Amino acid sequence: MTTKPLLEVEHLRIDLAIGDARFAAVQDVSFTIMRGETLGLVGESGCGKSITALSLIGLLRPPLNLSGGAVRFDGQEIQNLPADEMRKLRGNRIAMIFQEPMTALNPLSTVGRQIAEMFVLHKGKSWAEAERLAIEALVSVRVPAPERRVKDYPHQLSGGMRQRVMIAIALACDPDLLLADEPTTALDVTVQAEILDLIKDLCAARGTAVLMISHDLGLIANMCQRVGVMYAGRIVEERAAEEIFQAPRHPYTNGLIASLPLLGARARHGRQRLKEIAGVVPPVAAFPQGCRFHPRCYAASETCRAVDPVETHLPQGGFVRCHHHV
Amino acid sequence: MLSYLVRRILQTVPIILAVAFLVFVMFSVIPGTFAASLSDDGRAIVDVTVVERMNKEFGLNDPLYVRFGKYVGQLAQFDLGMSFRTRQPVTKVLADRMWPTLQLSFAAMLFAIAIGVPLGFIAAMRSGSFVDTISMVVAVSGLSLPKFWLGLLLMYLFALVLGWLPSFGYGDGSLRYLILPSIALGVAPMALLARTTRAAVLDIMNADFVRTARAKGMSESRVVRWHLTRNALVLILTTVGLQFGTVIGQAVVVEKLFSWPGIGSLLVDSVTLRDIPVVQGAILAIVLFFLFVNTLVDVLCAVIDPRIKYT
Amino acid sequence: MKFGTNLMLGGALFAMVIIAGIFAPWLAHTDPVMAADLMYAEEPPGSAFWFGTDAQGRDIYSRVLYGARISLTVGIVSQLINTVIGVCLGLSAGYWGGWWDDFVNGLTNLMLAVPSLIFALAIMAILNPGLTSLLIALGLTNWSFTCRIARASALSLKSQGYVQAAKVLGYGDLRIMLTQLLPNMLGPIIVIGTLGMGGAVLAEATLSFLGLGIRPPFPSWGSMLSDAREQITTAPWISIFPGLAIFVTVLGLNLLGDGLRDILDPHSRSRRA
Amino acid sequence: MLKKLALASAISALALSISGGAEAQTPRVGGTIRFTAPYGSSFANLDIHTSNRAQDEIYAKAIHRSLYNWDSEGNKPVLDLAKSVDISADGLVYTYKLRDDAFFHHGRKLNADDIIWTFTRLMDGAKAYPGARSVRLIKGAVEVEKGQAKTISGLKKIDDSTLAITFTEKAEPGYFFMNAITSIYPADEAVKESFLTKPIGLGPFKFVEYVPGSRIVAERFDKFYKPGKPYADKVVVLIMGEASARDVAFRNKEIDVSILGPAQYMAYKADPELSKGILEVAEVYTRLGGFNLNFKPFTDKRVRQAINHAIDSDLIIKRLSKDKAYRATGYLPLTSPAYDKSMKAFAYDPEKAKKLLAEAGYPDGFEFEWTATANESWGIQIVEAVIPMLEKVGIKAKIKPVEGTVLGEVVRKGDFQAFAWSLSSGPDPQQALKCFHSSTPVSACNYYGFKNAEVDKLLDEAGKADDPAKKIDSLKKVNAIVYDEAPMWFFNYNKAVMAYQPWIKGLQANATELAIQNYEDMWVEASSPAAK
Repeated sequence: MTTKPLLEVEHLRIDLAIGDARFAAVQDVSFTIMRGETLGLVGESGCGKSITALSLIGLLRPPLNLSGGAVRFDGQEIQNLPADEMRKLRGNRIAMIFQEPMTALNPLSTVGRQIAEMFVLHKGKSWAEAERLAIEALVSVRVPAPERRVKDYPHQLSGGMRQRVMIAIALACDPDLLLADEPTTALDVTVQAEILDLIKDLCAARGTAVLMISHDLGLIANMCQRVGVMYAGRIVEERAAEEIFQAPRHPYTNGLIASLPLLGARARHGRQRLKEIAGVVPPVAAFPQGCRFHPRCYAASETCRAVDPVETHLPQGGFVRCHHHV
Repeated sequence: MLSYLVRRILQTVPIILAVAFLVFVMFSVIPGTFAASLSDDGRAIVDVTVVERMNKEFGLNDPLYVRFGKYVGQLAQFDLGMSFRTRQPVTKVLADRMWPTLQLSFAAMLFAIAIGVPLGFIAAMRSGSFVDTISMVVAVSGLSLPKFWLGLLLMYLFALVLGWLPSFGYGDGSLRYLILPSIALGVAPMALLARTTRAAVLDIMNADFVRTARAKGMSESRVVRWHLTRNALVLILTTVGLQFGTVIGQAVVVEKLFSWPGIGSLLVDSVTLRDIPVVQGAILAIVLFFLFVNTLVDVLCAVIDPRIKYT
Repeated sequence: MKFGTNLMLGGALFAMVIIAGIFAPWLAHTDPVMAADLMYAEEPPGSAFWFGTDAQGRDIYSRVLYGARISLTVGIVSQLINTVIGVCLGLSAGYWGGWWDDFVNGLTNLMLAVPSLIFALAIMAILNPGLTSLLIALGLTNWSFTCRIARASALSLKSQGYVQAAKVLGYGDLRIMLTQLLPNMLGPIIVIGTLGMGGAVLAEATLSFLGLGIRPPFPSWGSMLSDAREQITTAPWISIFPGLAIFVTVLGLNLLGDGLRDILDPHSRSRRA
Repeated sequence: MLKKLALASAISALALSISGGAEAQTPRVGGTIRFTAPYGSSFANLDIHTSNRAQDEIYAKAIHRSLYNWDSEGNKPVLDLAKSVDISADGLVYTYKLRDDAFFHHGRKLNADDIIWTFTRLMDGAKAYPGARSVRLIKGAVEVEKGQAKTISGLKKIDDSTLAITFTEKAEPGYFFMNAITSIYPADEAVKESFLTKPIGLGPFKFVEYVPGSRIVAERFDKFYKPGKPYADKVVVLIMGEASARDVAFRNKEIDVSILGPAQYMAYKADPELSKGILEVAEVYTRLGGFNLNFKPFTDKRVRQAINHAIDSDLIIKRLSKDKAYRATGYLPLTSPAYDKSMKAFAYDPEKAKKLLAEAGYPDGFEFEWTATANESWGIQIVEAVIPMLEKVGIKAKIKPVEGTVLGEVVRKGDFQAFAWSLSSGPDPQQALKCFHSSTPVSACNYYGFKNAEVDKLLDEAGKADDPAKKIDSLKKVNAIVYDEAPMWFFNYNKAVMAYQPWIKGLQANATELAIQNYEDMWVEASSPAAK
């Protein structure tokens, strides 16, 4: 069953400009998403996940800019689309949810209006009609008493409610692709699960593909068919979700999984202490020579220090970017 | 809403009382008397009996607590006393001068808003460009000139050299006479507003909800219209409110320079001549005006910004 | 504007004024007060008198140099007074809260409600015109913004862990305020102080115009400019040079303040007013 | 010799400008006179009895008239509201025959009762009208002021147009009753509340409009008692306190006249066009540095003379005052009837000053504090130029800057070492010199604490003298003694300068205050922007 992928990203490069200098914040990132599929992007903060997502819909702001590679959406190259064309895609066919439900909504507008804007913008509805549709949208994201809620301002809602509103906005126009940038990070644990279920259910029902970005491996494992692990502006490993959790190939992936608090059976077996990966993600301007992970890697060798590893495609699909992949 | 308004108005009461007290104390210890001012031009030889009689008539010989009691008693009846100089109720003297000051300060603010806000907007939209640099240099320069000098230069340029506008005075109260003084008065708040607007717009442009708006597929102009303007407005309004205080204070200078018959020039004259009841009344009037404008601004902000609670 | 341009330009202009002030005795050609030679009154700028002479025949170049001392004194001292008042009131109000906070809040609102120029005008009239009076007048009337900022940051800082920790460790209130709170609010306060210095220099000129400025023997820019305003057609140089000096100084201080803000107080762009 | 020449030329210039003002031309009827009130940014109110400031008198001259008026050409007060006056043998009772063609603006004829009512009002003890000082000259006025009487006994109405006034002392009543503070009000109208917003007078123009802080407008009164006058349709008196702004407005032809300061005087003189419209007059103000005769070094006459010798007043007048002043040769000004042309100013002679100081016991000089206001003509700006000159003879002067009102107060209290001021020294020489009588308190006008038996005697003689020539003679002697005693640094007499537009005619060289003009004598040529 080889259908055309919904989104193809090839050799994406994002530059960060500091003064006259340019640094590649994201380099050589490639992945594909099929229709209805959920791809996870995982990694520590600062490794370039969010800006990768932003670059897909042309929302990078200086000093960042998309400087190389190709983004094909539904067979069409969109990285160089004129602003107008891009805008028509945004929200309509590719929607995005952000991390901070507190600030992502305009504090001075009612949530009803902020949802209604989508219908006015993309469906050419009148405001009155759009407001009615907004109530329906709120119903679909399981907000109680939607008729009342549409008149509320964001500060009157809880974090979970706001994120539901964000989802309602994002899915208002039945997009083909949803970019979800850490949609639950800022929420309480109990609310997290509800929101994730909501996203999962709604996207499944509409056949919407999802690019799920998170630093939370557990969440990714739950949601995604495939997972890409990012480190320092690169995807270091990309495979099907079950495989990657059972047998991580890249030392970084390994480290991430090892640092997960374990629940259930395995925890009882005795690995009580969490393992951490020593050190932090280097800043963009100071990416090291050779493999970018080598300063933190337990398996680093001379080669790692000198030579940048290339992608090694694995027989069962996916790839890993490591000289010493297991 | 109404209770919010009432609460805001009640909050100003202690301020007004404190100003009334402060003003009384300050101008009770001021050296020089009105009677002495009568001869300060060296023209008239003021005789001793007249001076004494005047001081007696104005109650200047009474002990301080008696004068204060009288002052408070009058204030309680909204009476500001009699002007030494005009021998008319201070309220009437002020009423005669209030309108020109209002005209001038509103015109100056209007100028400041009409030029400053768009300038700040443009600068923020083209942040980092040549336009941005130029408009901010203009803004900072506008803040760096003594007002009377600027006024004098304007007067020379537009009245004498170009002959476009009358140089001074109130005339028939028409717009022609209002333009130069309100520009002289409005340049500084204009500069401040341009800077505030630019900063506010820049802040908001980087706000998450603007990113959301873009992600929704909105064009930049829609983003500005639907999401940026109202949010920037709250910040701009607050600045405008506070700037009114400065403007009405600086009106003293501009009114004196342009012979504008407002409260400001009256205040300077009355300080010089030690017409104390008028000085006290004028300062109270200015403070009241400032509080009124700022209460208005607060209410407007509350209308625009639902986060401000009415209760 | 590129990052740092403000700071560099503003700093350079302000440094120029400081140098002029400090080295005035060496840079000046004549004594600014005593060297009044009526034989040379109102000479236009030339090789002998670089900026010309004033009505009393004094060298304007020398007077402008010495004037820098007065203006700097006015700017720096009055802002120091303002800052000390504002920080003391705001810090203690934010930290202690309660009735003291209410009181300080009321006082701040009062200061905001009376335009500072009018306040200063009244104080000058009471104290008689002069340098000391001016320092007092300008020093007592412009602390409300500093106070607000200090109060707000004290409020937000006092609930922070390290301050709580210091309390638990038994540090005295004063010690906590000085060692824990103060250093964390210095940035915005320095910025306000810098901008306020420019305001003070302008206020000096304005009060001179209203007849209540600094009086001789000090050659202040404000009084020079104000005294010469009638000669603006006949002998423009008498007003232009002190006017330019004021402009350059205030411009420098404003740019410097903006530049410092970008570094010291990067998150508060919208607090610019 | 040189000085004498300078003086002579000054006086002839004066004469020229006066005759220049009254050129024989056919006056044009119509148009608006756009006058300026330059002393501050407001008028007091519309009740001219309450204010003695020149600022208010400027507008009052359009609306009001007093018993006497100042004759600028004759340089003396003349009868205005009366046709003639008979003086009794003892010189104390004046019987006035009032004009029968003088009408108030509401149409009623002037009546002796109006004058009696006005003078009685001025003596209202509760009100402190500055005009009380003049009316006090009338017998029985003080009793009214003190509340002991309802009517002034010295005022007697003989019939509607005849009024007898009994004075308490021999003095020229013209000097007392020529100013606007004694303007005659209509007895019937002035008691009404509306009078304060719509004043009614006997003047050539009827009140039209008052915009507080901005202007007063008055229009021609057709029943004014001088036939054919006023010429102009309207007078607008614009308040313009700021000299730099006035300069622009004048050059921009928005105003018809402007009072000039030294800097502008020089500029206008140098301008080929503007210099054609300059009116100069030696005003009756003496600019001086007063000494406190109770302050140690100033107790010695030689010290005071030394200071007069140490200051190069001529240089200051020439360079700093830009020749907008006449060198003072004593207290009484050039235009005073008792001015003595033979008097010479103190010569600039630092050596002599040093010698005098040494004789007085101050070979190394001394220090003193000079209280002064910011004023370019007599205040701090002048003192600043004097200080280096005094320094050369060893005297160190320090300026104590104060505001105008404060100066008046400290000087009247004698709370100073030296002060700098401009004092009215005329037009009546007797009143001016009375300030040096030892019985005049410091708080009145003997600010210096001057005491001289000879002066007292001469002043008393002058007060009693019937013969004007003899009176003048005594006053000249007083002036000479005051000069020699030098209780002050005699600086200069003001040269008042008014710039006027070429279309303004009929200005008068008023030596008492140039800004006060009889508007009925002025007219506007067709070239004025406001000629319509």
